[in-house]
Amino acid sequence: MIRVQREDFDPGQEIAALTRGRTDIGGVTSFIGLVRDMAGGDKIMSMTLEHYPGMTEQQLKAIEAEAKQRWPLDAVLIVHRYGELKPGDRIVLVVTASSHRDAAFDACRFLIDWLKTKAPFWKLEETSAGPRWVEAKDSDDQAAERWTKS
Amino acid sequence: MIRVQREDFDPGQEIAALTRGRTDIGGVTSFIGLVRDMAGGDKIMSMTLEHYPGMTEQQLKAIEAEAKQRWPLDAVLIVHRYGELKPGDRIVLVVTASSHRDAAFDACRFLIDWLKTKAPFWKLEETSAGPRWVEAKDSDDQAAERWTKS
Amino acid sequence: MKLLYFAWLRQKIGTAEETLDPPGSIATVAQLIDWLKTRGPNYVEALTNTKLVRVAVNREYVPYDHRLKPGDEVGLFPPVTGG
Amino acid sequence: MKLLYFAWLRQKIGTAEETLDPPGSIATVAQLIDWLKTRGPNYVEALTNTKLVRVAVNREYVPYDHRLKPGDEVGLFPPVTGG
Repeated sequence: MIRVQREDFDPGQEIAALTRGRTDIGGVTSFIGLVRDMAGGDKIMSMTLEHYPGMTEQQLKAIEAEAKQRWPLDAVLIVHRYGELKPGDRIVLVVTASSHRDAAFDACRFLIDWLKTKAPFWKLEETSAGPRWVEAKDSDDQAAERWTKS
Repeated sequence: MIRVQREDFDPGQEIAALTRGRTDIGGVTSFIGLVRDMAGGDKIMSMTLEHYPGMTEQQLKAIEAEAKQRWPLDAVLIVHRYGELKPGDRIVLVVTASSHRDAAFDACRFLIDWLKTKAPFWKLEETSAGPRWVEAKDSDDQAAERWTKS
Repeated sequence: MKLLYFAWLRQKIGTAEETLDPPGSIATVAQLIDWLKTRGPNYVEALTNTKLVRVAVNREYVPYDHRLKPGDEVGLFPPVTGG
Repeated sequence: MKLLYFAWLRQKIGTAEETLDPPGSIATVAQLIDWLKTRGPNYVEALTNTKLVRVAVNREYVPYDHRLKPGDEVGLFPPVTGG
């Protein structure tokens, strides 16, 4: 399941909803991405996430389908926010459930790595040095790249 | 921080408490272990976790310290339950927070791998085929082993 | 043809969305980008460094040699930075 | 010396905890286990397959050649299965 929304989310409720009534799930891995207060030595006042409505959902669904095909997953959830966020705010939640904890961990990491390089979001930071668009990181490309080797 | 308790925990509240008021944390990885309803083809009615009070806390603290030494972590939480649990119940929660998502993922996985082979807990399953003690898995030893190579 | 621009590409071009009718000789994404650059210095500034310009056609990533069809929705944007 | 037994070791021995005073010749964990097995068939059943017997002294894992001191707390238990 994927969701793209302006509103905040409650990780505990999301995880609970995903596993409610299920007694066949052995492990749930989750990742929460948060807005940091510093970037490149400058203080961040706020961050605005722009996205490509329609394409975002399509890409996230494709990434979810890819993960389900690669690993034995009982459930997957991706929630990604857009709009203006403050330091400490939640940006993204990825949850994977599996009877195998290695699968849950690998799939969760794959999903966050891939969405960082494929989901059409762009971050505009309001910093103490003025506004600026966050640049894509080589390290994110490399992180995504490792999933294409196997 | 580590806790060993009979009571259930709320993963969302635990994660929120760990990051509350913090704006320097970029990513939070968590793992929740749950009681499954089947094991080795038999239905599980309940599972009772026995532990070695005192030693458990000491081992978990040592594992937490090891993770903090290996990775740049902003926060760590391990909560492990004991007593009688039912299928679908939460057993264990591991949360790691870091400004680097690779560190958060690696440390979380390390912690769950290590506590599975080092924390003095034993599981007694009540199954459709009678009660039985869960046997340690070679795969868990191998999972823990991978952290000793680097 | 519907064109959508995002992030600093949108800011440099000065619009988020426009409907254009490129000449029939424009067959590929690369040709479309070259043609857009003839439309003004704002397009030139946004599109000159093609290493920083990603393209989606009908919401799927495509390479620069992708062939366009009438009625395509074309999104142009910098490398993504979500997550 | 305080001895603690857990899981099926506890069940087989029939007690969770006991305070024993092994003879002075018992210096190591391995010797302690051999001596315990002289105390009855329940100990023999619990302790014969030492591949399945883990030992902690004062709540830290120790190898079988670990030397014991008076007043040690010795925990004997099967391989752990938490998490």
